[in-house]
Amino acid sequence: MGYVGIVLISHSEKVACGIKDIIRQVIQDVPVEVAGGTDDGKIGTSMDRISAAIECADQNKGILLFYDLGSAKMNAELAIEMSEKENIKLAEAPLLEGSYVGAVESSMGKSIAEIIDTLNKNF
Amino acid sequence: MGYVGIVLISHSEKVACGIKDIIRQVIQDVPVEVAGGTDDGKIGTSMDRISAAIECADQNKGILLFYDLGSAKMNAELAIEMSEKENIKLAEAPLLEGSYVGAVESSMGKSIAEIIDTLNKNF
Amino acid sequence: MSFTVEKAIKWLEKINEKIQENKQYLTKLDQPIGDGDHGINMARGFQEVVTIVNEKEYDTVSDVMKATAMTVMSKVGGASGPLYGTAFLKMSLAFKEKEVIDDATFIHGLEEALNGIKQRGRAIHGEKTLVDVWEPVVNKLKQENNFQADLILNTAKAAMEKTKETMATKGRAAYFKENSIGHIDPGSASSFYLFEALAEVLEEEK
Amino acid sequence: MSFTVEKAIKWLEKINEKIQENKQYLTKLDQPIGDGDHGINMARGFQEVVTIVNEKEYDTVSDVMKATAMTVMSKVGGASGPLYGTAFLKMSLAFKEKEVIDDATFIHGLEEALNGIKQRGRAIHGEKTLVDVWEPVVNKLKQENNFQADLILNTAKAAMEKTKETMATKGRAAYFKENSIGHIDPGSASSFYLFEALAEVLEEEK
Ligand SMILES: Nc1ncnc2c1ncn2[C@@H]1O[C@H](COP(=O)(O)OP(=O)(O)O)[C@@H](O)[C@H]1O
Ligand SMILES: Nc1ncnc2c1ncn2[C@@H]1O[C@H](COP(=O)(O)OP(=O)(O)O)[C@@H](O)[C@H]1O
Ligand SMILES: [Mg+2]
Ligand SMILES: [Mg+2]
Ligand SMILES: [Mg+2]
Ligand SMILES: [Mg+2]
Repeated sequence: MGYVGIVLISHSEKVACGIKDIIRQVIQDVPVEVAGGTDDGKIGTSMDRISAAIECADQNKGILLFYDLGSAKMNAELAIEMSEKENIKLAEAPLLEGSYVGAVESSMGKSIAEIIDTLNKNF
Repeated sequence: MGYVGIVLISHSEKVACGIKDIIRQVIQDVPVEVAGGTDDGKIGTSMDRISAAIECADQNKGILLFYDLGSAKMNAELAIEMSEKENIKLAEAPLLEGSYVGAVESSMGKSIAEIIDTLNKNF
Repeated sequence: MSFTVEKAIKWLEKINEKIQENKQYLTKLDQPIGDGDHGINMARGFQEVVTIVNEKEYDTVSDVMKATAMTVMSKVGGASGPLYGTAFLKMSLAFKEKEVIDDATFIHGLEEALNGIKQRGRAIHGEKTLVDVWEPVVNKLKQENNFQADLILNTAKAAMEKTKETMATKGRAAYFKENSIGHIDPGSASSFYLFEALAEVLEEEK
Repeated sequence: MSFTVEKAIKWLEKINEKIQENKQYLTKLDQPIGDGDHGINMARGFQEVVTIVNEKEYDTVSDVMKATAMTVMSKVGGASGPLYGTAFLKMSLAFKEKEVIDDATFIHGLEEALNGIKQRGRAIHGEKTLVDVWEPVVNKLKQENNFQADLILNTAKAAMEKTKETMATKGRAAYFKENSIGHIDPGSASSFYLFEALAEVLEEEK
């Protein structure tokens, strides 16, 4: 069995990719996918990018979505509703700080419920 | 009189620049300076980059520093101690979410104490 | 009235016309209390909607609404994408398997759309969002239980203008707190165009 | 003993030698419970320290420590930069205006450095950080109130090895919680080299 996947949803592609870089320095095995910016690379969020990231991050152990500001959350919720997958959850934690914790926890083989629990304790 | 300056300290240059992009879409007047990555552009933080950002962000109304993970905070504190300036404060709020709020508040002419107050209420 | 595929497409085309015409204005509304992209977002989305609904043959209004929802969700970007996307999706569901869409059915569809928007945005009336236009219009229509172009137009317009007086507590404008007062909510303005377009479709019918 | 500019530079050169030799090892220690850059960080920083302290003439040990502090702060990067930087800065301050640095003064300088590290990292003994090596060494030196190479070496070594058994509650390793047990703390290992180098400087004196 794989790891809980992490999806980074930001209004900025640079932010999402940069956070992935920070995580990758520490954690290599956990799937971390980015959904940053709009379809045309501008500041904003895109449901399609989020849906694609969800697909890629899936290792059948659940997927945890982290988002930055307002519309990112709404688009993430839409993408979750549109997806056929189960066990996709939206993390209510700061994007960078939360996803770093989430990725480390995932690398230790934790379940999505355990990770959410840790996040709730930390933030 | 100018605005309270914002300094974004991240382990990743991309993250710091991306957050600045997000803020700049909304707020143009407030000084927002980045201190991302190490001196040689790797993942990490650099006291020198933080010190330089502090210099640039100064409009004599105080400077608020936002950081991401552990060593960023220590380097920020060092930079504050090394600086001759007064009224530099380290914000205890998530980097992206906190600095966005901070920049909007600064644009409304708020003082550094008022901004920290809002951050404490929000995070 | 009976709301047909033809009328639905006409409605969408009129929405798009108004949004393209007022693209700059919508963006300008979004500048002082937001990120200045509402006009750009809406114009990109509805341009694509018009292309899509004219490209294919649609059997039902429900299908037209579904295609609109999917396009808006994908193309608009920003908060208005999932919000309007959800609205059209809810209408599509409300119109499903209806042979004829009479006034009551259409009003029910708009009500479902409003509920969808409120749920998606976790917003209630008075928070300086597009809910502030949708809710009074839907309530008025439910009260009268029939479609009158004037009623829709006037209610939507008054509601949009009223957002100028309120403080935002949802969306990007909420970060500006008291400073958000004195500006019309951009999403309420685009929703006004949506209802203005609807009023015109009804007008033409006469 | 009397700690001179010459000895200070010798000490820094020996620290650097050990760190360059064990660069890979330090980085390897930082991989399971960190971001795998401790060797790289320390090697970059101390290489530069050696260059700088040999480039200029220094009148006092305090000045050498100051130059070291500034270089470490600028060049190391990562948590160890501000931590070791603060340590050398505190030593520089403790040695300021001292004509002769005898054992008591040097031990006081190390104690000040320890306090600086603890303050900077908000760490106490037992959190699996370099404090776990500095504190036992400083305590032992204070107890004995003189410098013995063996004592320093053995205390530092045992303390470093003990970090293998503890759980990290500060720094990056803390994210790994229980999983941090079973690994030597990278910062404690580099601190061991620092004290090993000091022991060797003392040894040579005899
Ligand atoms: N949580 C919410 N609930 C309801 N409506 C909202 C919410 N957030 C934003 N809106 C509406 O969306 C409009 C802004 O849309 P737009 O500018 O396209 O998105 P963004 O704010 O992401 O840039 C606002 O004027 C408001 O009417
Ligand atoms: N808050 C802290 N207090 C004391 N020491 C710390 C703290 N955080 C980290 N350290 C020390 O720093 C070492 C890691 O240094 P390094 O790898 O260079 O930095 P980073 O963790 O930023 O990559 C740890 O092994 C630990 O000894
Ligand atoms: Mg906008
Ligand atoms: Mg936007
Ligand atoms: Mg490290
Ligand atoms: Mg590091």
